[in-house]
Amino acid sequence: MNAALPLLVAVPILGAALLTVLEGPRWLRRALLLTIGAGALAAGTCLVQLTRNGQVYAHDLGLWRDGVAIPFVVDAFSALMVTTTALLILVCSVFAVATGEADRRLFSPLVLVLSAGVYGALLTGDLFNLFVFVEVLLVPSYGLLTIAGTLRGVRGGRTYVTVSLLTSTTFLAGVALVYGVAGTVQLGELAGAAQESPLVASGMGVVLLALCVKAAVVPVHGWLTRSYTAPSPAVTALFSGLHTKVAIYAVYRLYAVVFDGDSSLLWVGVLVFSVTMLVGVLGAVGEKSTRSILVFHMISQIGYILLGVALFTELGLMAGIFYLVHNMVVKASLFLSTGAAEHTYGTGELDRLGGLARREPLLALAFLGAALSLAGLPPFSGFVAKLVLITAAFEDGRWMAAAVAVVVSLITLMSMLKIWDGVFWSKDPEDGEDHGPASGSEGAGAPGTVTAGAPAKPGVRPAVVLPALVLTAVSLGFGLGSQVLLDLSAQAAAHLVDTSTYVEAVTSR
Amino acid sequence: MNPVDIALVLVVASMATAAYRILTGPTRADQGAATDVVFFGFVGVVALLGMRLGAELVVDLVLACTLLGFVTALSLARLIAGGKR
Amino acid sequence: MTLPIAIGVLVTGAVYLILQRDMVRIILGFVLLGHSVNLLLLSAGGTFRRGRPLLETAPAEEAADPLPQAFVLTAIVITFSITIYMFTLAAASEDDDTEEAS
Amino acid sequence: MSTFLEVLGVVCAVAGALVFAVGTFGLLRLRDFYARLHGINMASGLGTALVLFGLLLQFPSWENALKVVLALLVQLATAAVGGNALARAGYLAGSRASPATRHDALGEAAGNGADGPGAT
Amino acid sequence: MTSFLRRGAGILWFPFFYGFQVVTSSARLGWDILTPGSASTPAFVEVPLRCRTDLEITAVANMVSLTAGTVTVAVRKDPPTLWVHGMYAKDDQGLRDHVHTMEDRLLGVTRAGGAPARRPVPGKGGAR
Amino acid sequence: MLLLLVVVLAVVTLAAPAVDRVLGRETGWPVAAVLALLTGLVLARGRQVLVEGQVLEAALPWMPAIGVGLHLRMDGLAWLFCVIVLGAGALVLVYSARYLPPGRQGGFYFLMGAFTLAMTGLVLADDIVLLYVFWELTTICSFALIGLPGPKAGRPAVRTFLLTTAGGLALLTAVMLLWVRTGTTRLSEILADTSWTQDPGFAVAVASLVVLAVLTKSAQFPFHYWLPDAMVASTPVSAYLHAAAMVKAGVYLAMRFSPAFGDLAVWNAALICFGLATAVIGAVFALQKDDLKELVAYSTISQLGFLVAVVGVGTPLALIAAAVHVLAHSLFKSALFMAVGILDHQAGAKEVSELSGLRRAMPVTTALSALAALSMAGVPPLLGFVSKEKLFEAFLEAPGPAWAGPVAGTVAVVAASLTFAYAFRFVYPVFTGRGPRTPGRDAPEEAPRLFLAAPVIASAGGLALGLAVPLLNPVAGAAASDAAHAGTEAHLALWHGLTPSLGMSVASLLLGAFLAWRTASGAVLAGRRLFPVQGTTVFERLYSGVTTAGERIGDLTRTDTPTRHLAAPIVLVVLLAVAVFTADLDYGVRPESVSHPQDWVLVALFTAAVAAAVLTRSRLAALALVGVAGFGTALWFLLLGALDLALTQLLVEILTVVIAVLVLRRLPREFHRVPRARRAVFAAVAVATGTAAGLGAYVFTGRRELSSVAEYFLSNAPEETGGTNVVNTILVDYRPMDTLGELTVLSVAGLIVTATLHSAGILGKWSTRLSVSMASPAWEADDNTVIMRTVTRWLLPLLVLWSVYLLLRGHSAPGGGFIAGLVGGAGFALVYLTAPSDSVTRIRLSYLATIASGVTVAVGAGLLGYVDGSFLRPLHTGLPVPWGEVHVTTALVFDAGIYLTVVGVLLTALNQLGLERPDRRFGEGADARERGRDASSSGGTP
Ligand code: NA
Ligand code: NA
Repeated sequence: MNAALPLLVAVPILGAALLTVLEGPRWLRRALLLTIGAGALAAGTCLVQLTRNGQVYAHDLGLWRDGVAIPFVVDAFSALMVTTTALLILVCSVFAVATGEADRRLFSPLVLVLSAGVYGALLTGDLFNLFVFVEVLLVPSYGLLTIAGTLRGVRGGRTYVTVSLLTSTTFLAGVALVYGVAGTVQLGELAGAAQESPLVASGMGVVLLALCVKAAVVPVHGWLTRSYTAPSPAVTALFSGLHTKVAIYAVYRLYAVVFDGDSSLLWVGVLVFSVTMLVGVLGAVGEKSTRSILVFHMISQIGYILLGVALFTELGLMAGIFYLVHNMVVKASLFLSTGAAEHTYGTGELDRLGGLARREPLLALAFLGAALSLAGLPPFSGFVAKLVLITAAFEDGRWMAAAVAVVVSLITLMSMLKIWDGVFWSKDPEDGEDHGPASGSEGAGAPGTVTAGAPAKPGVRPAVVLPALVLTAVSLGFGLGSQVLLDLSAQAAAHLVDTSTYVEAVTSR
Repeated sequence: MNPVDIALVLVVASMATAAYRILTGPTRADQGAATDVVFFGFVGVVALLGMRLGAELVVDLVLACTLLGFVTALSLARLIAGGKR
Repeated sequence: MTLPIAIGVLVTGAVYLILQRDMVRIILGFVLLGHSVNLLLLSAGGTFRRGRPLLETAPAEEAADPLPQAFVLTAIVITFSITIYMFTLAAASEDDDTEEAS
Repeated sequence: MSTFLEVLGVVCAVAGALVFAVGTFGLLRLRDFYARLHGINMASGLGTALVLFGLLLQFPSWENALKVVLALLVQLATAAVGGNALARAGYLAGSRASPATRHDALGEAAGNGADGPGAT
Repeated sequence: MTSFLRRGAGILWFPFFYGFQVVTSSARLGWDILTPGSASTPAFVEVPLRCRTDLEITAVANMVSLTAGTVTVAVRKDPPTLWVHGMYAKDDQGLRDHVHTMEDRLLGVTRAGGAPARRPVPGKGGAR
Repeated sequence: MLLLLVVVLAVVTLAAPAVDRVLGRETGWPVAAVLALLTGLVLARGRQVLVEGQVLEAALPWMPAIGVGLHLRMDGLAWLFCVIVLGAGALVLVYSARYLPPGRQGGFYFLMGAFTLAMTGLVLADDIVLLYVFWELTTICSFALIGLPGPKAGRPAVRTFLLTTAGGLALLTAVMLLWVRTGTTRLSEILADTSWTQDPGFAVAVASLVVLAVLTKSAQFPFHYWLPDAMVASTPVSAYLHAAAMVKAGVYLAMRFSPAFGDLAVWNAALICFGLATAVIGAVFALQKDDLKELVAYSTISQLGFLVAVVGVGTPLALIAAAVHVLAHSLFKSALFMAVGILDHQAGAKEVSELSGLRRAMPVTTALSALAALSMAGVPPLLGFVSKEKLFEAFLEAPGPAWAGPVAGTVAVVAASLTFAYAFRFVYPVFTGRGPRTPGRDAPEEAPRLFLAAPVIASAGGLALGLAVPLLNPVAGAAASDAAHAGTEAHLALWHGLTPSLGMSVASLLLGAFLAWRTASGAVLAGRRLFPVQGTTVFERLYSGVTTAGERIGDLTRTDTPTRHLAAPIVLVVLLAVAVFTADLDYGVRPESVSHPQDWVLVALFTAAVAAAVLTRSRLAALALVGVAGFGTALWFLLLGALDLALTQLLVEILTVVIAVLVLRRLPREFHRVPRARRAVFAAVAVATGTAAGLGAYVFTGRRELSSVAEYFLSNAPEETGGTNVVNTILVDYRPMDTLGELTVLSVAGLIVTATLHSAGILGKWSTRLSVSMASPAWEADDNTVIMRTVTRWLLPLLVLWSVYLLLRGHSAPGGGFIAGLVGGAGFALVYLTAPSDSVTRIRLSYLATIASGVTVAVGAGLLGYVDGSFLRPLHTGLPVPWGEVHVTTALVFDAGIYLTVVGVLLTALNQLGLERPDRRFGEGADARERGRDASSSGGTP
């Protein structure tokens, strides 16, 4: 079993190579993309089954000695992440297939490589290898970002690429400092090193700083708001669920293993992440299009998720992990449902949309459920996530952070209602008018429109709604049947609080 | 002083001269040509360093450097001519 | 002492260029930044042993740490890949100006 | 023998560096782009070739000879082809020839003798 | 047989001939650079060739370029012609002769019969 | 039974849309029947719960990991509310089946079902988390129901939702605080063991939060405005919202928490003050309204004010009064709302000024309205009279200073008299007078029987229960017992003798009659602004304030210029460095011998090149100087013993220059001018970062011995891998996963260059206008490239040979797939550069296929490793050849994959970037559609 772990990386890469040269038929290309996606989901589910009781599986690549080989490790946390990311990749692929975007020649290979990078980053137990896999997931993203081919995409792409490269370089510099001090980059050997040596801690500080930039923590969040509004809805949904979340995963993992949860530094995190929650949500309320509202929200939610690691109590970590999984699902659902509207009606501007609740009841249902979940309302997963997280904050005596989290959830609802009212309830501004692209208001900075030549009242096709609906259903499932995810999160958190199982699995073999 | 060191100093000084031309121009063609000199200088520096350090393996490096110079010269010519072939 | 100074100089130039508005300058800044991190990686292996880790021609006792060298090779390729792409982005419009017209 | 080759190698290298320096010095001294190009050509052709030859003499072996000969070939190709390419590019880009230029057959061939870059 | 021998001798002698050309021209240019003032009389000169193949044209053009003081600026294949920038081209014919001498030597190496005796003059090598 | 209750309601809710497909608006009947059945079921348990004092309980696990369960519990209080919720629900649904227009109403019935479920769950929940869940579910349901009618309802629904959610969050905070403090989420346990109230600060905090939740949910001043705002909802929704659901949740919560907070002065004072204030204010507003629906809505606010205040009093008597009044209010309020709906439906108007003399045409409506209004006004023998009298009696017991009771009583009497006045206004001008005067219909008719059934039942219930009020003794007693004081017994009667409360009742009726006489015409108060600001205005101001703040925050990052986005992380790095270097750490000793003299030459070279590169404004010069820095880096590699790196660095340098040149030729020659101030700032940041980096390198590196893993590589690589170039063995044997990743990155770079150019389109143009005539011999590309082409043709085979040599020897000498690929790529670069035209350069090899095959070969070599047990494990074998045996390893195959990929990517970059317009044939379908957009978007860009 252990030796099969690298297949999660190898198979998508092979598939990408195949799809690069495979010109047709279209159904075969689609089938290949979806099959690999579904395979990864199945593999992830198996991993969850295997690790849910606390087992950790590790495999030294190439069967070299520990400390020499790159280890691939899976525990409950990484298995959970693999499964969730695989689900998102599959669902977003379905959406892309439904909207026809997947038929762009290089779309599928890029998505597959992206997924390989994600799985690699989640599974590797080596700091430098983590850097490599982060690049493997980033570089296809650059292409996916600009593949839509608008000027806005190129501009957003510039910001995204440059910030990502700066961050990756910083990350690598951190790795260099760690190797310079500790003489190893293998996580097992680095276990607890930062708590013992302030020098290792400083080096890891650089690494964590880079990860925080990748996670779009305030005040280094601006790039996200600019670049995630540029690409197509499917791509934004994919990014939202993968990129920042892999960075967050790494923060959790590295802080737990290398810092051993050192509590003397946690106040910084609590402070920063509280500010992140607040700034993100305020930014969201101020925006005027579905996508930009949701993108600002991501930042706010990232604050919530990272608050879990900043608490570093068993309950806090569990809450954070629960929140992480919940947020990945729900955020993608929101991007996909608003994206479906954007795809069909050609705009995401609130004042150019309206009345969709009546015209697209399924879409409305998918959006509303996810929106309420995001705002932390029952019976959706967001409620459980918020409940446990804020309770953990109270339990840890972090009153201010808890208060901020409560207030922010109200503003979150406010911004979600802004979309709801603007897109689904308000009067359709173009009722009775021609549904072509509005004249004049479409500046160079506006997201690309696809309405040219669209029929007057197109309507969202069921296949386009389905992905968002599925994810909202998953969120509802995680709310009503939250026990499953809570148990997994608890198991994942247990390995972060006490890393000995993880470290033993990585080092002694 | 080792005679090779003298040679090194000469080459490096030449590269500095070329750098001056790169910065001052006056034409793009001058800048391009001067850039080429800098890349030729690389060949010399690597070869001389190899002699100085007794590193036989720099021969490969020298070969790479000459290739560098060739490709660079042609690219720069293209650039000077504004992309005209 | 020398290598840290070189790294410092490179980073200074890199950051100055990265903060400019022209995409080409930004890219060149990143090229410099890449060099500096590569040197930092090598420096992390220790610079007191400078022998080549080629065991046919040199004794292992003097050989430099080979691991950072492998890291740097990987890093060079990755930086190069992204550099190519950034140049593409710079080319994909009339000008490489990143400043918005206000 | 080896010492002789080594000394010869060093002599070659120093001579090469000298030629290189003189040619490059032309960048400062010569009047127009085309003249400066001649200086560069001298540096890259004769100068670098001598240095490379010196290197070969320093480490004489068949393998090295093969590589150095290849390097020399490339280097000479660079000097010649690069010189030609740069000269033409400069001409196309309109680099002005110095007023001392006696005659521009290229401009005449184009029928616009008065307008070509080489025109006085 | 004698032509074979002559060609063999030509091949052997060729590097020394060309080396001498390179060294002397370099010395002249170097002197010009290092001494104040300049004795140059630059010109762009059209040089019709007797070469036929691309390889021959290339070889001559490169020989011209590698000799200090002359550089090939432009090439035409039909009829084979070079435009050469010379630093010390007091008159066009002198530079043409210089190039043609090198061409003679080269064709002596590449062709069994050596170079044709008649050296072409610009404008008379046939229209394009 | 409790589970059955919840499950049946859930099933009804889920089934409603399906039933609706068949029955349309008639769905109300079956749903109402089920609710009636459930009401009967609850009533049947009345004896058990109320008289015998049993508590029904049920539980299902929900979130055992955090100890939260689906715990349900029915005591007297829950029973009372349960009956009200289910009974009123049944009535409203019966009414809906006639009120709603014919046709599909699935959304409505679904939401009503969910609303009922949520309210039932709320009153039954014995887990504070579950309580909160149902609490919020009622909010969500009311939000959806309010917004159902259409676009105009959106804003009020949003306002309602946000305000009540804010209150809900207060409750949630209280829930979490209690949970953290008590360690349990069981409500009964928390309330039974109130040791936590001994911590005054904590108790006050939790009590305040609960008060906040109560006030918002029950529409108490100053949060009362949402309730009239929610009037945009359809009448059945309003009826249910006001009579049984939503607002009653606040009262329930207050009663439920009475045991814990009953003795807390904050609790008493806040509830009494806000409650009575609301009672008066609501009544005044009600009296002012012309629209009957608004009048009834404000009346709800007022009546709930009474309820909240009396719960705040907290005595047994007060809680009995609360219980009875909750019931009375449900009956008369639902009847009144439904009556308004009937008037609107039958007479076409619901304004007092528009309606008159309807008693003849609509006698039943008149009767039921009158009964309900009189109950509301507190006129005997209706139930409203009994409850009102109990309220007065309770207010006299108000805790606190001695004057509290009389004052509270007086205020209550005033509010009650106002109630009388507006109740009168509801009935008198509408039903009496000179005959029908209705704008909507010519001749208003009485509503059909089925339409009238529900309000008749409700108002008749008020009369019946008033007459038989002692029947309610066990109910009120049990509810009050559970609400606070165990063993409380109620003694309800129409006649208690001459008590102070009777006097107050009489006073309120007399005063009310006077007020009614003065205000019957409606002219006295109509149109006056009673308050300087309206609640909705305050809300909207707050809302736009937050929105504006958000816009400002968004503005901070609203730029596509990378500078600002890049500066932020850089500054953070510097700050981190400052923090580290000021922390006075022990760095260890740095060995002396780390620097060599020739290093300084390189430092000088770097400094000069970097300084010049930074300063020049020429693009070409900057490129060249950065190239010099790259060369310097290669020299550093050489000096540090990294020959492979030096070679790689040089080759990468070549290709970077070539590619940069391809791009630069499209761009202006010079960089933009940068203002001096900006330069200074940039320079400061740059120097700070550079210093940090240099210090970091100095402090963190070169101070330890060779790492153990390095020792391992140096001593084991040759035996384990058969290679002596240790760096290469790391790349292809020990850590091939890094290399595979790197390879993937490189190949993807090839793909995305293609993808980006093909979708964006290079808008390139020559940046240099050539001044030479096209007739010049120098112009002709085909002829003039003959030299370079010929040379390249001869050189290329040599380069390819060299590259293969480098590939093969990589394992034991500098080289390997990457370096070899770069050499091959440089060869192709030559082919590209020397071709006479762009179309000829397109090397006929499919470059994407080359990349893909390279990746496939590399991954395939990795998969071969599974033969020996692991992905990417190199296999070794001896291959017999004539002169002996050659050592072959899959690592070489892996390296060959790298070679192919590198060549493919370089081909891609050269060909794609070299073209003026990328090859449009490449993508079909979606790309074709994009083209139109590209044209328009690029056309619109200045
Ligand atoms: Na709208
Ligand atoms: Na020459």
